Amino acid sequence: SPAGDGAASGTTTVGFLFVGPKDDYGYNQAAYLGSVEMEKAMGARVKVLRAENVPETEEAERVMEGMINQGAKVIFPTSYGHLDPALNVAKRHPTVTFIHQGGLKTAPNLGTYFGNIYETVYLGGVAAGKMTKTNKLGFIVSFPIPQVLMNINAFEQGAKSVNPNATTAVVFTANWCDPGKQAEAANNLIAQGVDVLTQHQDCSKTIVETAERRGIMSVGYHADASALAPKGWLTGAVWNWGPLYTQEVKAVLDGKWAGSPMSGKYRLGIKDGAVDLAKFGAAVPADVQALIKAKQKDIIDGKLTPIEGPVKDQSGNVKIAAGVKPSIDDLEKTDYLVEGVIGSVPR
Amino acid sequence: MLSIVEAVLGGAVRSSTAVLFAALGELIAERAGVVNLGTEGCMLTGALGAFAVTAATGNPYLGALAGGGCGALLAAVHAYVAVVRGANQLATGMAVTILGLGVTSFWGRSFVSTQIQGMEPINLPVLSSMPLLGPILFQHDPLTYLSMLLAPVIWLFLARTRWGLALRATGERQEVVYSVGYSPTMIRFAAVVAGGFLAGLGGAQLAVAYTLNWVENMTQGRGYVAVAMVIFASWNPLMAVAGSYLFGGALSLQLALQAQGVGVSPFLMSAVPYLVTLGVLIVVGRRRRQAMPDELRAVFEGSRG
Amino acid sequence: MVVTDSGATGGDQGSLPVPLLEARGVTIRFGDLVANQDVDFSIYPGEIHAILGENGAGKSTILKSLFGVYHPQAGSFFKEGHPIRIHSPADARSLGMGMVFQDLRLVPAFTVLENIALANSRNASLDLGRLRGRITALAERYHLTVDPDVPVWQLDLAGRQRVEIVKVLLTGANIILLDEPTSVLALSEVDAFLAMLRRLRDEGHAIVMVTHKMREVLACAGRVTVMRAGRVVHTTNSLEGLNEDELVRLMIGDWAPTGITGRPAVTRAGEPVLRVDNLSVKDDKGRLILSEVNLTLEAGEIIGVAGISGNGQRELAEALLGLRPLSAGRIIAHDETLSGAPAAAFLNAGIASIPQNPREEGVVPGLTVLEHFAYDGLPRREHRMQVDWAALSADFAAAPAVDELNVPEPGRVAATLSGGNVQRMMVARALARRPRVMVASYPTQGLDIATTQRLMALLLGLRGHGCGVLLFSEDLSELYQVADVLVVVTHGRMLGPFDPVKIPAYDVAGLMVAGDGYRSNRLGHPLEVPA
Amino acid sequence: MSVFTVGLTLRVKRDFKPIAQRFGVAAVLPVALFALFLMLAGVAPIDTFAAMLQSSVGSSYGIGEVLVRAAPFALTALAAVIPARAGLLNVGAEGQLVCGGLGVAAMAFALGDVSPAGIPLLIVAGMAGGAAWAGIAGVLRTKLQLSETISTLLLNYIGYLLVAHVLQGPLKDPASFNWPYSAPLSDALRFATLLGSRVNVGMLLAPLAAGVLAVLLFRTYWGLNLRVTGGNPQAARRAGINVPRTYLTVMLIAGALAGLAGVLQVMGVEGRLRPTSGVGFGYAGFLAAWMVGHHPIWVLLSALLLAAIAVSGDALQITAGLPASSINILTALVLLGVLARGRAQSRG
Ligand SMILES: Nc1ncnc2c1ncn2[C@@H]1O[C@H](COP(=O)(O)OP(=O)(O)OP(=O)(O)O)[C@@H](O)[C@H]1O
Ligand SMILES: Nc1ncnc2c1ncn2[C@@H]1O[C@H](COP(=O)(O)OP(=O)(O)OP(=O)(O)O)[C@@H](O)[C@H]1O
Ligand SMILES: [Mg+2]
Ligand SMILES: [Mg+2]
Repeated sequence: SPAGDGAASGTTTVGFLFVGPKDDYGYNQAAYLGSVEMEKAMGARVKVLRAENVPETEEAERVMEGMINQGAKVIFPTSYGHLDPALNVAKRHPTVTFIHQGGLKTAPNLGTYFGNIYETVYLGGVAAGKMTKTNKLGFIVSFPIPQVLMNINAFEQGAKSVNPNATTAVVFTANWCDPGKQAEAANNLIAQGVDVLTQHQDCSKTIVETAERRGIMSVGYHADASALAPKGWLTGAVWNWGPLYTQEVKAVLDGKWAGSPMSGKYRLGIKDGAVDLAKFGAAVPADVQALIKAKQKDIIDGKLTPIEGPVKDQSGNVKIAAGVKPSIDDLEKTDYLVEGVIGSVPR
Repeated sequence: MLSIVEAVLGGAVRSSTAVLFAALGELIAERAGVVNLGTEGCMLTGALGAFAVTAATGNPYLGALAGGGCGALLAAVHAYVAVVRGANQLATGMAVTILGLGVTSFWGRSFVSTQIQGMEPINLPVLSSMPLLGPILFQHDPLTYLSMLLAPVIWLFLARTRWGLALRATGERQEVVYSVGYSPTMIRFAAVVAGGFLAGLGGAQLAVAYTLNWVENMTQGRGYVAVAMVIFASWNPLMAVAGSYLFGGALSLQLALQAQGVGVSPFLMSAVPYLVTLGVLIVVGRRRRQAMPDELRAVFEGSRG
Repeated sequence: MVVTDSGATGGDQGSLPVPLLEARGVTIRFGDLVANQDVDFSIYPGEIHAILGENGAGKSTILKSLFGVYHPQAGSFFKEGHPIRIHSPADARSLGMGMVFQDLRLVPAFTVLENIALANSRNASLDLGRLRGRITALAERYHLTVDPDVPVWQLDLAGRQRVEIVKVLLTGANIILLDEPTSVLALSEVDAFLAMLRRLRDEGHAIVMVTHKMREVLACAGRVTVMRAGRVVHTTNSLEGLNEDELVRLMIGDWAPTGITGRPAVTRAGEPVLRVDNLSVKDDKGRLILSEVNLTLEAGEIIGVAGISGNGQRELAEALLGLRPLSAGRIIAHDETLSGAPAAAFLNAGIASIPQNPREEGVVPGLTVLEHFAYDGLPRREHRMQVDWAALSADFAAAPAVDELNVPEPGRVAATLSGGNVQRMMVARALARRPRVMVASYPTQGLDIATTQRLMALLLGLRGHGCGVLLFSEDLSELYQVADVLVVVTHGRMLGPFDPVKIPAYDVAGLMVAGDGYRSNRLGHPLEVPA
Repeated sequence: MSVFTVGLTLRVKRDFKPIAQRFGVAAVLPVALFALFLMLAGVAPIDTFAAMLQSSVGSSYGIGEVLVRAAPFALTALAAVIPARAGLLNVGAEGQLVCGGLGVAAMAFALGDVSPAGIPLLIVAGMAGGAAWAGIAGVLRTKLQLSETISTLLLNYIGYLLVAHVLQGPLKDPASFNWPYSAPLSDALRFATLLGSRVNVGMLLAPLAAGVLAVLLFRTYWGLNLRVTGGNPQAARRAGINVPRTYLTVMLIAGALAGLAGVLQVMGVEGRLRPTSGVGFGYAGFLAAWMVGHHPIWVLLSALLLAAIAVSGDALQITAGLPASSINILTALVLLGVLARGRAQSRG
């Protein structure tokens, strides 16, 4: 079988599935860059297969089967919606290792990983809170999934930590990447006085560019888009998947993956280097940069927890009691928005 | 508050422009008796064509022209198969949209991260400083102005020119048109291609004037909205403007309400234009449907292929 | 065989210049059907040339080929002696032709003005104001009433006809092809129309007119071409010495009715099989087209319904079949009130029908002949829930009318049948129902003469079996041949009953055209019209 | 040989030749054009075609996947065929399919976790969901003379958004953390699959439906009357056929068939309803139906062809590194080739 051939020659085939195009200045670009970095780091030990624009439908199953048919022994389904299909395929191919990005479920040969990106989103919130003149921040999101809600909450918490008057207006586009709707949402928020925009969409280019053109500031997400907004770019929360992917693949190849934390729900934060802060834009003065750097260090040192009790939701109910530091498992169940966020979770 | 209203409505106008172009294009084709469900595909090819040419030349106007051309080219496929070869218009249109989707994802890949210098909004002198109306109507990109001008121009074309009359007659009774010395096939072909050009311009506006981006399948069904819009407008170009702005307004309002913290289901809001169109057809009923060109009725009622 | 009575008019021939337009040896086939065979035809400036012939003789076809709508398989055209090509109406128009089609070519949704503009605009922008003026002027000149701003769908057929004439005249055509232009005009309008034609002729136009009315030919034509079965059988250069009877003889040849000799005696059972009380129906536009219709059809009786088509025959027949709601009144068959019931109830009551327009109302193009008999006509035959085609096939073969009328093979697909064959299928199918009431609308249309006679015999056979027959027809000779009673639908009413033995055909024709205001010319006193 | 068999043989023969011709041309020109596209993209066409064949019909897994995709295509195609035979254009299998899926999800939600005895209930619920959605168009057509083409087209969007809404609300799986998915069906309620593939028993419903419908359509009085209605509604009325009722019936049947495609998707393939479940299948079916002139048996063939092309598209991204949606080019070229080949008219 092709798989056997691969193993014999010492090369393992690794498959990556991306839900969108690889250069969307967004989620997929980050994952793609990670896969490239891993490929470089592993050298001749791996051969990489990639599939872009794999929909979050049963079609993903077929793509994975196709990769396995081409000898893939490790598969990275990098979108949340690839989880169910991956679980199905994993059941059929117990010798293949599945490493899913962002999932909440695992199987014997399927582990999930994710980065605690809300930590850097929090820092982005700090930047926004310091820089805003109108005290109105805007957040464009897609669907009310926990990771999205966590990010909104972290951003608002970060902003409030330096600017008690900062509010964050949220708009759901009900779409992961519809540039037309993104532009519309951005313009709408700008019209309402928002002067810092951030987002959680799969493609980020339109929003950053629109903010720049309209002369307001932006905080990026997923990937460094500072090149798109030389004037208004503040900073951004970005993924740094390369080391993690490399670590995972190496573990599989060395037979150390099973039983390790990686085979379960594996979460890494700023201190592990899985998520990072994008470089600061020209608009951010040195003192603000220093402040954020300090906070970043506090998080790394464990002195600061971005989401920490007391946290109240929009109607003032205490969701996290004072002094409580919620576990990542708890955070990944977030289904509310914190005080200071304008907008509601569509139900 | 007023500025928010202005912004919401202004946003509605700008975000409806792509749909309006496509709706006007579809309207021309339908007035000649041809439904083009390939409009979605024409918009997509228009968007990519415009984006690619803008990226290559740095000139978004040239880009828009190319976008229109790409839309027209794809529409010509529809015209050939459906009009010349006489295949079922609905099936052909769907196939044409699939073709547009495939072709653009094929060639569009390399443009996803490209940055372009797009069309900037131009504030029209005097007009744009009018209270309320100024910001809503007169602070837009040139393509948006063009779409506004186009509706009355198309209306005049249809009502007041010889070719408009022949085109309308083709949508009503093609044998009459033939017997007075025109070729209904040529008229239909031209109407579909012209419609495709406008759909392409719509896609171009989305890509090089509004979002300044190209993303696979970026029209996200706007072409189909345009088809529904033509029915909603009962084949009247001026009504198509109203309908498109209503549609854009609903979307814009929905986003504005969200940002104000009012909870609305984005899904149900998105369904509004379709529900309204269906409702209009039911309530206003037969009288309204009389506006439908007879030859088109034959398509929708299955008596013509 | 072309008979040219050159003997009588030999002297005139020298005076004829080169024809303005000429067709030579035109042959047009539609599949197997030869619509025109080797047709020669010519038109001179300043003449009115009439084309005569029975239905289906090929009159419209030669006109349409002159106008570029049909393209002959053989033959050639000449203008003033020079060969020309006519590929499309556009070519024909540029050669100075204008045509009024038998089925008219107007856009119903457009106004009169727009319709005329469609045919007449040369400039990019429509100068509707000027055109309106030209229309008014032209209408005045030729005494035509035309309102430019009315949508065409609101006009009656005569009104549409006038629009067509104006449309053609405004194009400046000097060769005008008119296909049965008077068929939709009221008698009172015909004379004015003919006067207009004469005037146009005098102004130098060349006019070709297809008509079925000898009177019109005699009133204005200079020359006549007679067609039969696709061929030109006669062309006369002068009408001198020709009268109506002579023209009819030229048209139908020396054929004399056979098969039925004299009207058979009435064999009435007397029992009413269908009663219509005070019925009113509306047409498709919602206008009351017939009201206060009272009728009793007895077993073994044939009632002939005369009338110019379009006077509510279609609507009445549909009402009698449960296909059209009544505005008022009742329909009773055998003491069973049917009005209001679905069409199936009418069928179950034993009412069968021959549709007026079989292709539209009776034919399912994709189905075979046998399938047509299976869904309607032959009794249901089922075997284990499936259609028992073998049994149906046998039933089909055994149906007397199938044989009698020479219905095409059961496996033929209806779309491929000729008009006459379609009609045979429709008639045979209705007869196969063994009806108690037969509503026959124009049953002989498209049938050849022999089959027409066979059909008449079949109808009489039906009557002999105690069936009541309602026979709608425009053809009086047909009605006189078989009807026991005549009624006339005209101007929204049904007049009669009349005894065909007593009422002369000429008076029935008068009633058809003029309604109950008709005064018998021959009798010189008002016709007695029973209430 | 009975007249009936002669009749049917004639019909099949009559239908087969033009269909074979259409497909013949459809095979050559589009493939050549697509090869050109591939060359323009700098991809070797032969290798790519080989990989495409390999990934679709070249392995048992690939064949299975083609079947998995073809089954719902065939059902949505039938959902266009039956109305077309009665003279209606059902463009709404798309919306009817998702409403079928919604029916299954709603029924599963209502039933809770039950034994395999629940399977028939779920199937019926799915068919009912689709039928109800199509029924709206049917009623609008019969009561208000509103063209079903327009209404079904509009109802597609409304149905899709309705499902998206419901999945974000009442039917959302509480364990899916706000992802718009319905709760997964328990294994007992899923169609049994064939060893390690996604081929499942439910897929048999597609050829079964095609067979039953072909018999109904061509061999029963019901089918004859339906074809009369489709061929000429006026003639049907004259023959005492209740035309509005026929229209309503065929729309309900069509909806149920499309709903069944939704059932296959939810109970066979995905195990839960998602906003993306079966999206695009309705249009694929509509096209498959036109490809073969609305023949209930031949649609199995066109559905297989479209499914094979769709499945072989995976090879484009894995092997040739092209976006998966480039396969749409081949699909469209084949479709246009078949459509342009001549009016694929449905016969009475
Ligand atoms: N487009 C066509 N396709 C097939 N057959 C046709 C077509 N047009 C005419 N025919 C047939 O050709 C023959 C001649 O038709 P044509 O219309 O010329 O008759 P006509 O002399 O004008 O009769 P009428 O007095 O009834 O108008 C008829 O048998 C008719 O059915
Ligand atoms: N009982 C009946 N009721 C209705 N229609 C009938 C009946 N019997 C025969 N017919 C129809 O009447 C038509 C003429 O029938 P048939 O050929 O028996 O008549 P015939 O031989 O001319 O007359 P006769 O009864 O004097 O022999 C046929 O089409 C037949 O289908
Ligand atoms: Mg004629
Ligand atoms: Mg006898």
